[in-house]
Amino acid sequence: MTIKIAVIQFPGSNCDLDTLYVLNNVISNGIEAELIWHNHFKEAQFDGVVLPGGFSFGDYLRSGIIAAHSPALDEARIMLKGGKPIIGICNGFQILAEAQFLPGALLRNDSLKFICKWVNIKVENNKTAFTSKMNIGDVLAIPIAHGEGRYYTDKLKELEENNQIVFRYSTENGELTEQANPNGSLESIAGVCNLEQNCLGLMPHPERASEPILSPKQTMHGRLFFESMVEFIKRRVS
Amino acid sequence: MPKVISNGDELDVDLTQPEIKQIKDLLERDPTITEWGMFDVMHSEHCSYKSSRPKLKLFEDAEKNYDYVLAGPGQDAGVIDIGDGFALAFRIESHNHPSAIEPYHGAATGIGGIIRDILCMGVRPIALLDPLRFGPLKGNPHSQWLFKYVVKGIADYGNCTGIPTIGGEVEFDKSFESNCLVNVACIGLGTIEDFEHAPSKAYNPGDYVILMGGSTGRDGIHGVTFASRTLTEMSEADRPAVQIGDPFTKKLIIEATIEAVKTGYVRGLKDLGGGGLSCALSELTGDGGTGGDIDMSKIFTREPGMNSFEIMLSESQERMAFIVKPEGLETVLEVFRKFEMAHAVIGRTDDSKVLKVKDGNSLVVNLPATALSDAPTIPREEKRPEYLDKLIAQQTPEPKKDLEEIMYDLIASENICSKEWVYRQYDHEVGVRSVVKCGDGDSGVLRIIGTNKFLAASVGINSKHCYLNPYEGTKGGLVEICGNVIANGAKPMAMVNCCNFGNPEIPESFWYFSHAVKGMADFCTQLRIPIIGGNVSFYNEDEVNKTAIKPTPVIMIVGIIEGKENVITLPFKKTEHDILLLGETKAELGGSEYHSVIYDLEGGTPPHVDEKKIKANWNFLFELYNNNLVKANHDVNKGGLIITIAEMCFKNNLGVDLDFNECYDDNLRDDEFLFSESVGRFIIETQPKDYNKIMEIAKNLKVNVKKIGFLIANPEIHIKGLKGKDVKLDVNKMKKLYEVTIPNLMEI
Amino acid sequence: MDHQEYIVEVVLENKPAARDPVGETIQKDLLAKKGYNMVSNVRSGQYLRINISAANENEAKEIVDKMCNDLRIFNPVTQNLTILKVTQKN
Amino acid sequence: MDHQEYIVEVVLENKPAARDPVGETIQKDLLAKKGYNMVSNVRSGQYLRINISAANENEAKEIVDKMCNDLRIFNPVTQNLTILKVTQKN
Ligand SMILES: Nc1ncnc2c1ncn2[C@@H]1O[C@H](COP(=O)(O)OP(=O)(O)O)[C@@H](O)[C@H]1O
Ligand SMILES: [Mg+2]
Repeated sequence: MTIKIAVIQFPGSNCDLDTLYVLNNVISNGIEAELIWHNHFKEAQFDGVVLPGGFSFGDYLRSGIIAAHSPALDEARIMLKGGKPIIGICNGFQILAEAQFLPGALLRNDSLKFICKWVNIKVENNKTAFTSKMNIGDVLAIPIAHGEGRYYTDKLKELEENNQIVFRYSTENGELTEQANPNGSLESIAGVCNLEQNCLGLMPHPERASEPILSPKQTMHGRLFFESMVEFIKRRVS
Repeated sequence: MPKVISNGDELDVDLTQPEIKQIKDLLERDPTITEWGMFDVMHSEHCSYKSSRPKLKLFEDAEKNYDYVLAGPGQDAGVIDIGDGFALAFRIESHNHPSAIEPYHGAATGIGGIIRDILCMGVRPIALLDPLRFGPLKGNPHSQWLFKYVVKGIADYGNCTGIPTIGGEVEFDKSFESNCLVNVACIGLGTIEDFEHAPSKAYNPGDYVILMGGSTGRDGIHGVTFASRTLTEMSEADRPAVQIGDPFTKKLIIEATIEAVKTGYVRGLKDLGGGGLSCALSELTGDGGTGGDIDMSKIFTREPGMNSFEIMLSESQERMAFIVKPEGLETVLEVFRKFEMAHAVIGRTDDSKVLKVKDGNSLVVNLPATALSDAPTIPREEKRPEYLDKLIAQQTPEPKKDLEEIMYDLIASENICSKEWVYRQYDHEVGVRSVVKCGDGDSGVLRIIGTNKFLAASVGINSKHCYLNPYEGTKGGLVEICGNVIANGAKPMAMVNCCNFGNPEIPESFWYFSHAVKGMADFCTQLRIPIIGGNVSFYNEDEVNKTAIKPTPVIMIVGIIEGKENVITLPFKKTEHDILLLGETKAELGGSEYHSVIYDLEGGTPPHVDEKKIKANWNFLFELYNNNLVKANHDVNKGGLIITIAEMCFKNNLGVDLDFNECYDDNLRDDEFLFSESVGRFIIETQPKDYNKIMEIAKNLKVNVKKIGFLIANPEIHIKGLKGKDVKLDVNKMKKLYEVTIPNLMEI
Repeated sequence: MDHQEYIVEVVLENKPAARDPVGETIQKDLLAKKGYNMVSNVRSGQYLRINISAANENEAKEIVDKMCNDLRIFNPVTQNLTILKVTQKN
Repeated sequence: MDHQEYIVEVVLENKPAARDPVGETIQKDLLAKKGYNMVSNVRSGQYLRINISAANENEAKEIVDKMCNDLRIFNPVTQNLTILKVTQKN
């Protein structure tokens, strides 16, 4: 079976080609990923969807807000209900939060600066559609590149109880320190999922961490996300 | 300023009386006011290179002399063939004046402009670089303000368009206090076919002319005139409103342009930059040997009531002009519609060799297509500054401080310290190509997906060296920038430059320019490096204090690395490995950081370049690479060799044991040896087992290479074998000093 | 019914719990500058000036209000929205 | 002399002749697409609300003006600074 994955291009997406490349050329294994212009997207044709990073609509007004009104999100909403997997990376996360697929909001980094840097994140939930190949407590090396990634929610307790916090920024050894939290996120939160766990949003970029040649320590932790997704889709359809 | 009159309209122009006469003679009539405006802009220094053109003639004809050069000077960007069917385009430009008064938008629109230059070669922009100059930061809120917002402007624009900023350079020096320099470079990658689809000319009569992108507004009229005078010469009121960049629209323009080119229906492409439509339309038709018929009413404007003068001269951002085959019109327009990009078919080309622009029933422009580009040149006087002899004669004082203390001072100095504060703000990884990232090498290295090739790019120049000797300093800059890509394993393929100088009407300032250009020409001819483009920014001169900036002929080099195993990085890797010093160290402290940081001295003997030796050193390195003998490599420059070694220790927290006993000639003082900025040197990490083999190669190629020590686990630098007492440095302390300087100055 | 052009000015501000790094930074910079101890607080927000055609002032305000809520011009998790002023354009 | 606490509200925005991509995009890609065609224009800006102790309203205004210049929060080359309102705090 081929697994069909849509990579949605919003006006201003800029990690779309990168994500497509990783899905088709690095993960490949049975995947057929396709770039879809945001208002051409039809969910029925796909098994899963990636909202890539970038600056949809220039991030004007607020990152993710204008894209959250795109017809692509209406389609995605149907997908979500049907149990298909959706991942939002960086700007994709911001869009999913603004579209209320995911709880919380992403605010301007506390340093007021854009930050491009490799960080570590600790896995807190490996039951989602994108983390089944990870273990709880694993520390992943992965880069961030964003100006508005400070996670905030007024429902922290709920998130914790429902196991919706998927990743937290940590040190290499998995400690949660202020220093290891690059943008001032609440409780070092780097990624969250929906209640049903088929929708994940995170600020770091798995597609930039999927090949040893691009990673400072020759790791490829980013692949785990996409491989988990493939596994999830296979399990779902069988 | 001369005034011209046409039909009752008056216009102040920068044209000289002879130019005015020449234009009237050429047309055999009085130009319309719009035409006057077009001549005025196109004859400005910025567009016409009237002062610099005679000197730039020294450069070889790159397209003719190098078979892999597809486009050389004269095009929007230089283009080279890198094999496997790929073409690489690159270009560098200045955006100094706008950035000096509005650092954020000035720098941002600079990035916007250079992206368009690459895009109009038909290829995708894949990397940016940004050489910058400011006054010293310490105790200087103005410099801090400029620095902060220039970096933010570049970051916001580059990040949003999804083009990684993979490198750059910053120098701080008093001479840039009132004239900061913001140079921006861009690299594009595409197939040879893409490039062939997008010449910057309209050579076929009957094609459609389409304007796509942002609307035409009143902003930025006369931006190029602004760039062609000194800042102080233009009063506040004269200054055109600095433009506001729109990276979001630019991103869509990039995608729409690339998709349109891929249709195969585009026959010509040109960005709208300085001079706006005037420049683009006259160059397209003039260079293509055609003419054009343009209907002004089709041009979409931002404000109602704009007249033809304003429309033809507007430099509104984010616009591209397309020449499209008649049979492909609908296909191309469909692409623009998909991206919701505003566009209009504004006319057609014809074989009249005349550019005609109609505004209703009146012909507001009716010019031979080549008339505008045939600007006259002006011979400028040059004179070596009198103060130079005295400066060069300055002696290095006897050090009053311990060598240790000096080294700690140097590593913390603004020009040497880490620039991480800058590149953390740049998305330098978007594109999944960045193999050697900022801070890990002398240049930025990108993989070229679909091949086993990598490109390495670096920019810079040592302004202090050029100040003392522009000829040697420029050559030294070439040695350094080539050295940067070589250090990462690349062979330098081609060069572009950005000449930032003072007022060309001042003989001393023009002398600097003239000698810098000669240095470039001589060096590049000898070392077989094609010069494929450049840009000249004059008038970086402070009228009040009568001082020009230090001459800054910025060099950009792009090199190619064959094979992943040949990508070399900067950090030291493993204890017990050998450390070798390649190249000769001489008492060349003129313009050094040592002089400036420790003694506040500008003079002395600057480094001299010996092309033969440089060439031998490079060949030696390539030979080592071929045999896989190099584990880390870093070229020696600002601050001298200990600074270089310390930088290599930081990442993996290693130390070194150095013994200079047999290394330097007895005529050198310790400080001369340690802090010399002699060019063309490298610090190389190798394995002890390879030592004999390396020395064998060195002997064959007659290069000067010496083992100076080995790596140790303890993060300390031990220096023995000096004339004076031994030195011990704490790597962690150096690293801390290296890292905190800029954050401490910029973050209160 | 005759429509007029109105100008509606709105401000979006972060709720206190979501913090206001811009305001905080300005205040910190002020402290470092000295001589500004008369400033006790700085808050930042995003300002929008909207030209809108409506039958009357009230309608103009209502439309903007509805638009801001429906389109989530402000994010209710982190922001408050205030309509500062409605004026008729002349 | 008795000092009072004032609240000064200011807006920094691009000069009218300059573009405002933020406002344009909100209008074109959000409002117009969602049917809010009665909105003909949107301009964006930065809003600041400053609490300040001063002798009188005028002095409060002056301090804010000076502060924005001093901190270079705004650049007169491209932006305008407008004081929206000064209110005395009670
Ligand atoms: N210093 C230089 N060295 C080599 N070529 C130069 C130099 N300065 C300008 N050129 C060439 O002159 C041409 C015109 O440059 P410019 O007017 O800046 O381009 P544009 O107006 O398209 O931005 C370019 O192709 C450029 O490569
Ligand atoms: Mg150009």
